[in-house]
Amino acid sequence: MNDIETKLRETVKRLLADHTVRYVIGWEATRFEDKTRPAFISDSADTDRLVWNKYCVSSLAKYALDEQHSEGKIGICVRGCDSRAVCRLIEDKQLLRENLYLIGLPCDDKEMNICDTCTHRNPVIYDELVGEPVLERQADRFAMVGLMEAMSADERYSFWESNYSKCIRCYACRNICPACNCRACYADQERVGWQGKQMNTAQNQIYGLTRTYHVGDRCIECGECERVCPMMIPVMLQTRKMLKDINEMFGDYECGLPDGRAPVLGEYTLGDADDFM
Amino acid sequence: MSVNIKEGWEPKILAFCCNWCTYTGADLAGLNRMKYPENVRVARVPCSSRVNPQFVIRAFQKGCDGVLVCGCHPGDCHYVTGNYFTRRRFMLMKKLLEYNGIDPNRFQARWISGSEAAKFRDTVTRVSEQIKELGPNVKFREGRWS
Amino acid sequence: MMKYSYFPGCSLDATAVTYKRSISFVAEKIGMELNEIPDWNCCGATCAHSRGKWLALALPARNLALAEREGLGLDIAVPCASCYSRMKHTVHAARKDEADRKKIEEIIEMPYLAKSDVLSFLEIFALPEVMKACKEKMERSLASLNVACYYGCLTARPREITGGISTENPMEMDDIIALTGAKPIEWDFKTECCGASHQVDAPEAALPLIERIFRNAKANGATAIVTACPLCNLNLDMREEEINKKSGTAFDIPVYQFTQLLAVCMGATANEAGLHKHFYPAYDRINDTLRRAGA
Amino acid sequence: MEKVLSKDENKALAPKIAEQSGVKLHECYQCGKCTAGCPMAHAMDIMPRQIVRYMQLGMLEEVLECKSIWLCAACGTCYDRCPHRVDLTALIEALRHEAKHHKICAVREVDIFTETFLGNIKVFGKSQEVILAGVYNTLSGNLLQNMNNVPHMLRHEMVKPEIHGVKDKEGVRRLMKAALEEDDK
Amino acid sequence: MARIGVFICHCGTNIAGVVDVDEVVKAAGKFPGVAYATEYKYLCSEPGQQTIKAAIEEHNLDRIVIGSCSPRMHEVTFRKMLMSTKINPYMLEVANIREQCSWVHTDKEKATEKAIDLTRMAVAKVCKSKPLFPDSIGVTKRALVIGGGIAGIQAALDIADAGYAVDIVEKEASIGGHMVMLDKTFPTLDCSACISTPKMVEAGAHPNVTLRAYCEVESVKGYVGNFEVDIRQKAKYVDHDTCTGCGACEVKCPIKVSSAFNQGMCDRTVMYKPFPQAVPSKPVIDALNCRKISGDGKCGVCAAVCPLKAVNFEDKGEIITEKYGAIIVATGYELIKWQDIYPEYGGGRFEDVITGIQFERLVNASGPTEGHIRRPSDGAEPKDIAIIKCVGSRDINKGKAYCSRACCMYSAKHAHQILEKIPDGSVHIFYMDVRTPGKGYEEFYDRTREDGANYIRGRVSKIFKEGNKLICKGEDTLLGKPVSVEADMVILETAMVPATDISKLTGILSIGSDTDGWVQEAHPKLRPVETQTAGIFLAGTCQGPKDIPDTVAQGSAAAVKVCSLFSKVQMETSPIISAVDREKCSGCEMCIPCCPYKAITVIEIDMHEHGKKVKMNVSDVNSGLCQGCGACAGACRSGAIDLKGYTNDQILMEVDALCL
Repeated sequence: MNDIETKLRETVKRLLADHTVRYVIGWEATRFEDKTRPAFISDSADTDRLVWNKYCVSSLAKYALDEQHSEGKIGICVRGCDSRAVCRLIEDKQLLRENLYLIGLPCDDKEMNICDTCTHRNPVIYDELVGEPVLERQADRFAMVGLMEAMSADERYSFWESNYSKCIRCYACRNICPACNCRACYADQERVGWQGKQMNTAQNQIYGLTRTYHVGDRCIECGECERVCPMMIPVMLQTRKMLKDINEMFGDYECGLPDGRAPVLGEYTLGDADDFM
Repeated sequence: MSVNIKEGWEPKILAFCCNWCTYTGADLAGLNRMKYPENVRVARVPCSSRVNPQFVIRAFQKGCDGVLVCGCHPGDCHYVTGNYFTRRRFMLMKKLLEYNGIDPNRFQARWISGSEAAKFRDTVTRVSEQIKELGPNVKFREGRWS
Repeated sequence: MMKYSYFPGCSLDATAVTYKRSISFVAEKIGMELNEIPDWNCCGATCAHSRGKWLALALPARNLALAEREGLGLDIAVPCASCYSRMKHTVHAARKDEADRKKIEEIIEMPYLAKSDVLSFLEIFALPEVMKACKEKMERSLASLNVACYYGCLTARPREITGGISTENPMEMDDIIALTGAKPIEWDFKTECCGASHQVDAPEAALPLIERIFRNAKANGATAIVTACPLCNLNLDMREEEINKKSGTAFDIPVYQFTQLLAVCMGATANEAGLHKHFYPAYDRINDTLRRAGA
Repeated sequence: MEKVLSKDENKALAPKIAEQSGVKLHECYQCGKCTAGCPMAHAMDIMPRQIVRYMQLGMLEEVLECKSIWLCAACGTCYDRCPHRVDLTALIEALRHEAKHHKICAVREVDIFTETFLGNIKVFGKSQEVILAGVYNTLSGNLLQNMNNVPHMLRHEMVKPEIHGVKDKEGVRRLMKAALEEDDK
Repeated sequence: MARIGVFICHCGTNIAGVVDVDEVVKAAGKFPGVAYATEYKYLCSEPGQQTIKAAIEEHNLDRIVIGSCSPRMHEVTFRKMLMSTKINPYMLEVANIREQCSWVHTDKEKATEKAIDLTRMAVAKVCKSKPLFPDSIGVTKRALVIGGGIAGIQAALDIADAGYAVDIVEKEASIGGHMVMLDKTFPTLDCSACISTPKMVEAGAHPNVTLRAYCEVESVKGYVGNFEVDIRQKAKYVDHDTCTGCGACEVKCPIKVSSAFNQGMCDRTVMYKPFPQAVPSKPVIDALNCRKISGDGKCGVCAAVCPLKAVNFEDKGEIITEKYGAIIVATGYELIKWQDIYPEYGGGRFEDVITGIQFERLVNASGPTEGHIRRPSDGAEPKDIAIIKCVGSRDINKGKAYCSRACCMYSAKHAHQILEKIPDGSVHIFYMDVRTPGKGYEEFYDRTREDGANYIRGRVSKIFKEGNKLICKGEDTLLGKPVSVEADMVILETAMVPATDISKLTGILSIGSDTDGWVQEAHPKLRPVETQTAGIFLAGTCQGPKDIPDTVAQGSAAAVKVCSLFSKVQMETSPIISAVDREKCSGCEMCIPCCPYKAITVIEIDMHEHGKKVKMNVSDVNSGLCQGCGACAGACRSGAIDLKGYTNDQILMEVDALCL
């Protein structure tokens, strides 16, 4: 029982008591010692279910989408990446800032490989901060991409082909991703002719490539897609490649920050890089 | 990934051409009876910005050996800013395709204006030769090859 | 840094004594170092390129290869327009086509990488650094001298080989002469050919070319003609008397090298500048001008 | 008897020479700017423009036998001012090589001077003005040419008795032999 | 299931010569959805269209695919034909098997295979077509003419006479352009001022014409029928409403600068009218050279002298925003800067080497020398004059590749004028060809030779000065001899090039320009006075060199195009525009920045979500503004916004059909 956990519980109890929020989304323990799951606390008596340890890894922001059309605020416990996910959803016009009460929790490194390359441990936006901000760390986000680029075209192709042949098209990566917030995903519109429903390597590759392109310029690098993928496909390697290109071609670029820089594919400059002369 | 090229195999190349510039240039090439290989099939679109990058991936999935996206020169777009978006979309898409193993020559984009009939012929000829050299495309291909 | 490999050319040791003396005087005065290429051979001039393409490329190539072998890595200074043109052709051919470069190496049996450039004396003296150095050394002025700067045809043409000065109305020599206080006049035959290549084998055909240069210079008020090439200088200087006799004209325009005027203004004696070695008497004109300008 | 253009046998040779010198004969539209600017036009039998015209029609002998290609001073004015960038200088140079190949030279003195000059280099590696003038005057028959300037040259040591040739004479000789072999291919 | 009719055209032998039409028809018959396939010699002809109509009735077809020439040629024809049948005109696809197949391939077998592929793609696409119906929007019945030369004036007068309002924007202080500078015009030799100034006055006085002299177009927004144009009125420093043009200030203005109108051959005051017959006949101040405005301020004579106090030194100019239905570009030409590219003609060092326009000013009665031909250098009357043609034209080395069309005729006119005004004078014209393509042109050329002009065939290589004579060295290529002419004055007939700031204007209007910088016409033969952009027309030399008769003809042609646009009460808009599927749109607004015409806005609508009525933000397309580029459809990830006529499923079907 560390003190942040107790402070968190008191804060939530207070918020529920004075009806600031209708309920709070946090993490609670499960019967597995090393796993937690999202918890929706609406009754101040249940606040003891909330936990804060190095197993609180799942992203909570996207659950707020269910409350898109309801009145009243809801509270969300936000680490660095969750707060960027909230920014992402606000920028994509899916959530309104005034409907959210963000409880900031400086992240203490959850031993996930994505956390090694995390550049925003402290929440970028919050209404209330529980605990002291931690030191930010510089990280080379695109090191792995560099390694991949060094391989030959055929090597890269066989790497991705073997990976995507494992994909079972469960769409978990789409469902967890805060950038994937379309009402009608292209993958579900088989009659329009976008994407087949068959589970074969080619279609999986097409799905992987299209999803990468769709979220590439808005990805907040939270790594959830990789975490939830049952088949352990390195999905982040794809989106990070696109972010690397964007940084090289259109100036350094990080998504989900409150500065609200518009997505790169929605704007242009006259002097853009151009190999098509 | 070596594939034995059956003799007499002809590459199938899809070219998205913008109606106001490249398609006019292609017609002008016809008007001047210029000659170029038969491999390119042109799909007319009002502006190069109409081409959704998904169409390109779709073409490779369904069996095209090469895809070409052509439009007006930046600054000359009939719809003023259309090709500025095309430029960004396909500069990123081209690098992503190469990153996934597609040979750089398989997907190309070119700015060809309405009066550059010769440039259209040369581009089509060069792309056809490059794709003929690369042989049929098996990457991302759904159906009989994969 | 004013350091160059130096290719004097055959005429400097012979008829172009005035150019040779004034170059060494001026070079020593402004501290320009000219390292003569060891054991250089004749560049072949007009005869080589009218006999055969590879002969025309190979002869200058040997000199360029020798300069390269010295390893100084300097550009090559060439006073004569004809040698300059032939060497520029070789450098251009070698740089443009790798196969030609290899064939040239085969013929001259020496490695030649066409790394260093070839510069005419005009291009060198027009450099701001050299102009400044000359300006500082000016002691006397040739104020009242009206000078027609004659560039000749090969220093400027063909454009893509020399890549340098304007082919119709260059100003480089005009700027250099202006340093001496003399007035470079506006005239129209700056780059018209003087027919030097046919001076020996078709003299009567080449004579009118020289006459019209003198006539236009005189019509525009020139009291002296200045050249930057031993061949042009010899051709104009040696024929002036003959033209006056044959066509009854009364041209009285001495022909100098631009380095002679620089040398005179830098304090050279008549002998050091070679003013007595002209076919057409040239000493008095300089002497009177200096006196009038109160030297 | 008029010239039957369609039957001329070396009609193919003219375009080959033009192509060798990088000239596209069809580009010339006979505007006459080259002749107008040519310094030696007054002494030529057929005008530079007409040289291109003869080549366009494939009439090669008339060009090889004319004096013009020998009187050209290779000053480059025609190429510099030509509205269609026809390199007449390179064309005339190629025609000289072709004529030399067929042993035709309408202006004897130019051939003698060229051979003497090249002979001079073959022997000394450098051009010796005295020997060059001497040999040329005897071979060309006009013995007293430029003799009036000799006293002046002697007085001002413009011409010196001692010979300053190249040390590696053998190298220059081999070079010239190899180059000429390449040219005569 | 669709019932598609496929019609393959022979186009005489243009298609049938290379493509095996019967083979294509046989293959087309087997495509899914095709109910009837046939071929015909000339489908675009009247009988051709009849056979299609008959086949529609007979086989109860509901979609048409036509394999023929480029859709850019006859898609409109076939759509018009379908209007008289039960099929919606947009249920049609054209496969381009001529310009992009038979004309560009030689291998018959491969060309036929390609034609089959192209037809299969068209059939696949038409399967997904839906009937579309054009909308209509209002047209602002007001035209804008950019450029006040004779082309602009003619166009403006024709539009005004047709009863519509028209504005002329002219960047100089007066309309008139180059024509008003000329003395006489060929071939009839009537005086240029006598035929152009009445038109200028008429334009100045016409109730429907608004003159905006000393103005420039800053920006153009909108589209055909609804342009919104910002016009910068440059600061005139004179209030033209109160000013009566009495000219008192012009006389008293102390500072003189070189007159651009007289090509720098005389001076004008800083408070100036470009020329006496200027329209509007009121002066402006040339601010850069005015001592009061940009000098030390110690002047103001004009303000003091002006009886009506019309001078205002604080004038800052203004931006006027106007709505227009159509725009005519008539910005004219300029002469090439020969001094920079022809050093061999003196490069501008010789004062007596002048251009054609400078000679026009010399010989013009209202010119600097009141019509007496005088040399600019010493004012003496030149006896021997040389005229050199094609200076800058037909010269890929230093100038332009094209021929400037009018110089052959106006050089003959110059020769005639010289021989008329200087009886004992002589004229030598150096030419390569004399091109006399118009009515009465060849006779004019004959008369000029009759007057005594010497025509010498050959281009001049060099002009140089000896004494006070200009020596032109040429060759008479008919003689085969070098010749030279000693002239007192030389006139260079220089090439026409586009006006210097034309690239700025084509950028503002986003219309194309060709490799030489001339404004690009929609089709050189079939649509010479239209540009690629609907509603923007062109007239005169802005499109390429031409003489006055052609310029005036184009002026009237452009005017008729504008009038036909304005004659309709409403303007039909193309139905090929975007539309939003509100079920799919998540309101992410990614499409909005992509629209060049700002046609997409966000609206709040009521939707049912899980049984609850909710308010949702979705995108909405303004059918009037949308021009059908499809940039939004290319940006939408879920395919919620789509371009009718080129919908996602249509293109995807086309791609699939290609790869079968």
